[in-house]
Amino acid sequence: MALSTPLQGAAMTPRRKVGTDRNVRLLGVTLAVASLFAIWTVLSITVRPWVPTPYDTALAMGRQLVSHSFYDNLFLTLGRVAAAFVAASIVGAVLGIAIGMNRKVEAFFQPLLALALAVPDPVFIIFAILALGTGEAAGFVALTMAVAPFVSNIVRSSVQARDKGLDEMTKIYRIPADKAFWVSLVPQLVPALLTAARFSFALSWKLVVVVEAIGQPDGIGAAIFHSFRLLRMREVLAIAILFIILMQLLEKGVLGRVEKRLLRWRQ
Amino acid sequence: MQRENNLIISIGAVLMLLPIWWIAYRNTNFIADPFVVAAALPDFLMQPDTWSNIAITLYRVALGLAGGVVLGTLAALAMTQSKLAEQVLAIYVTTALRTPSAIAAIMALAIFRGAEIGYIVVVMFITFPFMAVGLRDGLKSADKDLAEAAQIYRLGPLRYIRHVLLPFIAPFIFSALRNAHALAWKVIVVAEIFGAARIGFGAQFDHAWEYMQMVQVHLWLLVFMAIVLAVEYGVLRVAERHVFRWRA
Amino acid sequence: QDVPEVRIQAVAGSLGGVPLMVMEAEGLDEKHGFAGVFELLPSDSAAQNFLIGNSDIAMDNDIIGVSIARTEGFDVTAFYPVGNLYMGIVVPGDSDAETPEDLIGMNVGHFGADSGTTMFIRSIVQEMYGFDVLEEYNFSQVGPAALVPLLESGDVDAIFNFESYVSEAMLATEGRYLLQAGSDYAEFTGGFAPWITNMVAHTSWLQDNPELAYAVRDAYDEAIAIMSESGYEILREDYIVSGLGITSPEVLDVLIENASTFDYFTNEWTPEIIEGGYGFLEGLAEEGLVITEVPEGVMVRLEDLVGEPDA
Amino acid sequence: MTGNKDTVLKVEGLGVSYAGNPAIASLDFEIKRGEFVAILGPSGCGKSSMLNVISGLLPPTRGVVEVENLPLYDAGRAAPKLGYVFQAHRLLPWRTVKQNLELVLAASDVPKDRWEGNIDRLLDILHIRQFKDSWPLQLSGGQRQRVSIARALLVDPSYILMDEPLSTLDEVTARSLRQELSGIWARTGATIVFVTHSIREAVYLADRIIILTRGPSTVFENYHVPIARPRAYDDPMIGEVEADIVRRVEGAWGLEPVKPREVA
Amino acid sequence: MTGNKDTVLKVEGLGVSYAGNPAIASLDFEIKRGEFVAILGPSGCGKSSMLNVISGLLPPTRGVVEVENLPLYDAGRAAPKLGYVFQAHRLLPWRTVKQNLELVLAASDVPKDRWEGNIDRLLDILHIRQFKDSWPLQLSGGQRQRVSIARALLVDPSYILMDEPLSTLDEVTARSLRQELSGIWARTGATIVFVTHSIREAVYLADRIIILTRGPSTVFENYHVPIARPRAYDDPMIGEVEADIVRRVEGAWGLEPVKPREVA
Ligand SMILES: Nc1ncnc2c1ncn2[C@@H]1O[C@H](COP(=O)(O)OP(=O)(O)OP(=O)(O)O)[C@@H](O)[C@H]1O
Ligand SMILES: Nc1ncnc2c1ncn2[C@@H]1O[C@H](COP(=O)(O)OP(=O)(O)OP(=O)(O)O)[C@@H](O)[C@H]1O
Ligand SMILES: O=C([O-])O
Ligand SMILES: [Mg+2]
Ligand SMILES: [Mg+2]
Repeated sequence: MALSTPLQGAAMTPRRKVGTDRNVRLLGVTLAVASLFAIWTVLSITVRPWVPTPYDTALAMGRQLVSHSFYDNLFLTLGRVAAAFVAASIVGAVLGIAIGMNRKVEAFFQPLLALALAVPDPVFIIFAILALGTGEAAGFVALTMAVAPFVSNIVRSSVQARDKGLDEMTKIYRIPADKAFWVSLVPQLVPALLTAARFSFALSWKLVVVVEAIGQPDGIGAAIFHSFRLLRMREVLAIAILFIILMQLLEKGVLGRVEKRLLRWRQ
Repeated sequence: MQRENNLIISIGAVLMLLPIWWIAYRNTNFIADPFVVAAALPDFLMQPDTWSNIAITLYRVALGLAGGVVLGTLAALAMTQSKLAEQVLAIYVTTALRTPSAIAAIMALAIFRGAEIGYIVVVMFITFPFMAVGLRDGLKSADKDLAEAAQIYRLGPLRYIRHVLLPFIAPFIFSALRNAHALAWKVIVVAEIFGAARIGFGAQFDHAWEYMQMVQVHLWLLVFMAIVLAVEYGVLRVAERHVFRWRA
Repeated sequence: QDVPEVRIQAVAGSLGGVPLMVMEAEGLDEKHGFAGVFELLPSDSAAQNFLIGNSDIAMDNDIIGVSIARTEGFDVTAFYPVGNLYMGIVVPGDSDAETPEDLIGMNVGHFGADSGTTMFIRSIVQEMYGFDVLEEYNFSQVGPAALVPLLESGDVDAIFNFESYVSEAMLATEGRYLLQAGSDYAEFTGGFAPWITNMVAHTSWLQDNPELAYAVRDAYDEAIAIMSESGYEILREDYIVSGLGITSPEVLDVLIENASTFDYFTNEWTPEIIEGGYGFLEGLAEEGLVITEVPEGVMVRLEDLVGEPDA
Repeated sequence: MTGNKDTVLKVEGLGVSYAGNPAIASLDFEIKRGEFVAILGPSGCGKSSMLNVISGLLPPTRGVVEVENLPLYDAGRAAPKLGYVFQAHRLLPWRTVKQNLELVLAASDVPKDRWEGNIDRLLDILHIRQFKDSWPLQLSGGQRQRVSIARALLVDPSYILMDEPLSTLDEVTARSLRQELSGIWARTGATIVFVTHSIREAVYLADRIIILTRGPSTVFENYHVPIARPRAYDDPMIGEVEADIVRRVEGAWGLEPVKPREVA
Repeated sequence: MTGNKDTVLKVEGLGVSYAGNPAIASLDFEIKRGEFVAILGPSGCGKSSMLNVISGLLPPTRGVVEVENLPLYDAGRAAPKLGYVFQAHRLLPWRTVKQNLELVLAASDVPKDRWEGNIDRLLDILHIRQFKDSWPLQLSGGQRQRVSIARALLVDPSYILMDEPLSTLDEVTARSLRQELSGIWARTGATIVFVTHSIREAVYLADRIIILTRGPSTVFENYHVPIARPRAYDDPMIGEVEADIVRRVEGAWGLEPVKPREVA
C-alpha cells in the first residue's frame, strides 16, 4: 500500500538531517540573493536613475557603516520600533483575547478596531503630532494605535478557534482563571501570537518610517526620507537594506528561538 | 436575540465616537465641527465626483488585494512544501515586508511611469508578504491527524488543500485577510499621495489636507471608514459566520 | 483641433500656480498655440510626479532642487524664472523676536529640511547671521498648511513658510515677517537675491518641443503682466481664491499687499541673473549644507539650448 | 426540597435539548452519598450530556438538578470537589503527563510535599509511571485515557464522574483498574457516576445501574445489583446478572430492523 | 520473496521506535487475501503503530512490510484501496456527516450517481441516518465513531484497518454492527485487520487472532479460531474460546504487581 499524497502538510514532512538542512539553507539563500540581485541590476539599467546600481548602493552602504549618524539614527529607530512593537503587541493581544473570549466585548470593539484599521497612517500620525506635539510621545502613541488592531485581529481569530473542551476541563478542575489562561489558552494561541509578533514587528518598522518622515527630524526613517527628498536613491536603498538585514537578524534570533522552545510538544 | 443585543452594542460603540468627536472639536484646532460635517455630507454624497473617486480607489484596492492574496497564498504553500522554496521565498517575503510603503509606492510609480497598474502592484507588493506570513504560520500548525486521514483516503493534493487544509487554517486566513484588507487601504492612500494620483480617495484626501479644508478631510475620512466597515460587516463577518458554522 | 498639449504642474496652494490659473482663465494657452493641461498637485508628490515624466513643465521647482536632481542623473533644467522669494520666517505680532537670532532655542515650525523653503531660509540665515537654523532651532514638522494653526495656537513661536500661507499666518496672528527671504537677502547682498521657483522641464522635452517651450514662456509673460497691471487685484478672482485655498477676504488683502510690496513674480532671465544664481549655488556648495557641487546645466536660456524662436 | 441527608444528587425532570432538538427527554433519579452508580444507555442517548449537566458545564434545558440539597447553580456555596474523566481525554498537549497532573494539584488543596508521592502512586496503579515525562502526543490511546483517570482521582474528589473511562483499555489492564477503582471507592467513600458500555463492568462495580432508553432518553430502569461485596469479576453470579440485564436492554434498546442490503 | 499468491500482507522483523525508544520490538506474520485477522494486545503495546506502518503512514524503523508481494513503499504501483478506522475518529469538523463521506467518495472511483444510495445504506446499517446533515461536534462519541466506520467502508476497500472501532458503542449497537461487519466481509471478500480489546469480539469476528506481548511487542501467539461460520455471538463455543484466550493473555500480559497503597 504505497500511499503517497504529494501534499501532506508541514507536520508530515519527514525530518531531514542537519547537514542537508544547512546545504538547503545555503542554496536557498544563494538563489534568493542571486535572483534579487539580477532583478535589481535589470531595474537599475531600465529605470535609471530611480533605481541605483548595486555597485553604487554597496559603496553607499560602506559609507553609512562608517558614519556616526547612521548608528545614532539606528539606535533611535530601533528604540522606537521596539517600544511600539512591545506596546502594540501587548495592547493588541489583550484586546484580541478579550474580544475572542466574550461576544459582548467583541461587539463593542470590533467596529472600533475596523475603524482604527481604516485610518490612513499619515492621518494617525498627523493627529497625534497635533495632539501631543512632535516629541517621542506622538510617534509612540500613533504607532501603537495603528499596529495594535492588527495584532488583535490575529489573536482574536485564534482565541475563537480554541479547543473549548480544554476550557471545560479547567473549569471542572477549578483551575483559577488566571492560571487557566496561562496554561490552557495561551499555549493554544502560541502560533497566532508568533504571527502577531511578526506582523507587529514588520508594521512598527513600516510605520516608524512614515512617522519619522512626517514628524521626526532623526532616525532611520527620517534619514531614508531625507535622502529620498534629495533624490539620493542609493542612500535610500543602502540605509534601508542595512536596517532590513539587522531587523531580520533580530527577528530570526529572538522569535525563531522562542518559537522552537514554545512548540516543543509537537515534536 | 443574542445577535440583536450585540448589534446594539456595536452601534453604540460607533455612536459613542460622536461625542468624542465633538469634544475633540471643541478642544483642538484641526478637528472639524461634527455638525458642519454632517450638514455637508448630503451634498458631498450627491456629487458624482465623490463616487468616481471612490470607485477608482476601490478598483485599485480590489485588484491589488486579490493579487496579494493569491501571491501570498501561493508563497505560503510553496514555503511549507519545500525547504528550498521556504529559504528562497523567505528572503523575498522579508524584503517586501520591510520595504516602507512610501518607497514601494514611489518605485512602482517610477517603474510603471504613473500607469494605473503601478497602484495595483504597490498594493499587491505590500499585502502579499503579510498574507504569506500569516498563512505559513497557519500551515505550520496544520493538524497531522487530519493530514494522515487525507492520505489514507487518497484525497490528492487539491482536495486536501481545499477540504482539509484550508478549513483548518481558516482562522489564520481570516485574520490575514482582514489585516491585508486594512493594509491595502492604508497603502493605497500612501501610494496615491506619494504617487501624485490625480483621482482616487488618497488624491482627494491629500488635496483637501493640502488646502486645510478640514471639512473635506473629515468627509473623506468618513467615506473611508464607511467602506472599511462595510467590508468588515458586509463581507468578512458574513463569510466568517458561514465558514465557521460548524463550531456550533 | 490639433493644438499640441502641454502638461504643466504647480504645487497646490503655492503662488507658483497663480500664473497657471491666469493662463487657463484668460485662454492664454490657446492664444499661444498650445492646449494647457494645468494641474495643482500636493507638495508631497509634486516633485516626483514631474521627475517621473507625468508632466512636461513644473512651475514650482527651485534651483537647489534642480541641482540635486541633475547631480543624481535626472536631466532636468530650469529654463525660466517664476517666483521671487515669496517666503520667509513669520512670527506673531506680539513676538519679542526681532531677528532670526532671537529664535535660537525656540520652537519653530517648518515642513521639512529638504523643502526649498527651508533650504533657502537656512542658507540665507547662515550667510547673513552665521548660524545653522537646523542646529539652533527646536523644529516641529508638519505640512505647510498645518503650520498656520500651529503658529496660531502658540505651539510654535515662528514658522518657515511661503505665500499664501504667509499671509494666512500674518492675518491669523497679526504677524509679520521676521525675515523676508527675497528682500532681506537682496538688501544684504546689495541687490542680488535668488528667486524661488522656476519653469523646469526635461532637457529632452525642450529639445523636442522648442516652439512649445517658447509658447509657454510667452503665455507666462502675458499672465504676469496681467497680474501686475491689475495691481494684483486679479487675485480676488474666484478661481484664484479657490485655487490658492484662501479662506477669507482679509487674507486676500494681506496677500495683495505683500505681493505689491515684494513683487512676487519675475521674468528676468538674463545671463547675469543666471550667473548670480550659479554664484548663490556655489556659495551653498562651499558650505556643503545641502549640496556639495554645482552641476552644469541647472539653468539655461532657451535661446542657448534650442536657438532663437521662429518668428 | 427533600430533607433526606443521604441524597446528595437529585435529578428531577431533567431535559436537555440542542438547538431545539431533544437529547434527553426527562430524567428523574437520586444518588446517595458514597453510592457507586453506573449509567447504561445506547450510544447517543444522552449520557455525556447528563454528566455535563451534573458537573455544571451544561445548563439544563428543563428540570431541577440539586447537589447536596442546593440547586446546581447556587452561587453561594463552595463547589464540591469533582473529578471528571471525559469521554475524550482533554489533556493539555503542551504539558507532560506530570505537568498535566501537577496543574490540577496546584488548584486543589493537596499540600505540595504530597504531590510527587500521590502522582507516582496513581501512575503506578494505572501502569503508566514510565510515561511521567512524556508529552500526550507520544502516548497511545489507552495511555492517554489512563492519564485522564489519574487526573480525576488525584484531587481527592468527593464526586467522580467517569465517561467510559476503561473503554480503550485491554482486558487485563481494565480488570486491574476496575479492581483498583473498587478499592479507591471503598477507601475514600466518594460518590461515583460511571458511564460504561460494558454491562459486566457495570454489574461488577456498581451498587445500582441506571438504565436509560434510547434518546431522547428517560430512565428505563433503576437496577439494584443484588451482589454482596467484595465481588470477583469472574463470579458466575455476575454473569447471571449481566445476562439478565442484556435481556432487558435488548428489549428496551432494540434496534429498528435494517432491511437487507448490499454494501459495495 | 515469497511467491505465495494468497499472502497479501507480509510483515517480517518489523520494528518501530520513537526517538530511539522501541514501541514494537519485532513482528513477523502474514495475512492472506480475504482473511479476517484480529489483533489483541495490551494497551500501549504498539497496535496503532503497527496499523500506521501497514497503512503507509509511518515508516518502519526496521524490517520489511510487503503488500501484495511488493515492498510497502514501492512507488510504481497503484496503491490498493484502503479503509482505515482510526482510534480517534478524525472527521473534518467543518463538514457535515454527509460531506465527510462525500469527500472520500469524490476521491474514489465510485460513480456519482451511486453516492447518495451508498451513503444512505451505510448510515442505515450504522443507525445514524438521522445525523446525515449534522456537524461532527453535534454528535455523541459513539456516533462519531460510527461515521468514521462508514467512511472506511464506503470506498469499496480491499483492505480495511480498524483500530478499536466498536469500543465506544453500547452492547446492542455493537452486536448489530459486528453482525453487519461479518456480512460485509463475507460479501466483499475484503482483507480486514481489526484491533480490539474485546476478546469475545475477536473470537466472534476473526479467522485468526494475532496476540501481541506487552510493548515493545512481539507476536505472542497466532491463534486460529476453531469455530465454523456462521457464528452466533452467544454461542457457548465462543465463550469457551474466549476463556481460553483470557487464560493465555493473563499469563502473557500479567501486570507487574502494584504494591498496596493509599490513594488519597
Ligand atoms: N509519536 C510518538 N512518540 C513517542 N512515542 C510514541 C508515539 N506514539 C506512540 N508512542 C509509544 O509507542 C507505544 C505504542 O503506542 P501505540 O499507540 O501503537 O499503542 P497501542 O497498542 O495502539 O495502545 P492502545 O491500545 O492504548 O491504543 C506506546 O508506549 C506509546 O507511548
Ligand atoms: N453540541 C451538540 N449539538 C447538537 N447535538 C448534540 C450536541 N452534543 C450532543 N448532541 C446530540 O445529543 C444526543 C446525546 O449526545 P451524548 O453525547 O450525550 O450521547 P451519549 O449518550 O454520551 O452517547 P455515546 O455513548 O455515543 O457517547 C446525541 O444524539 C447527539 O447527537
Ligand atoms: O501603510 C504602511 O505604512 O504600511
Ligand atoms: Mg458520550
Ligand atoms: Mg492504539
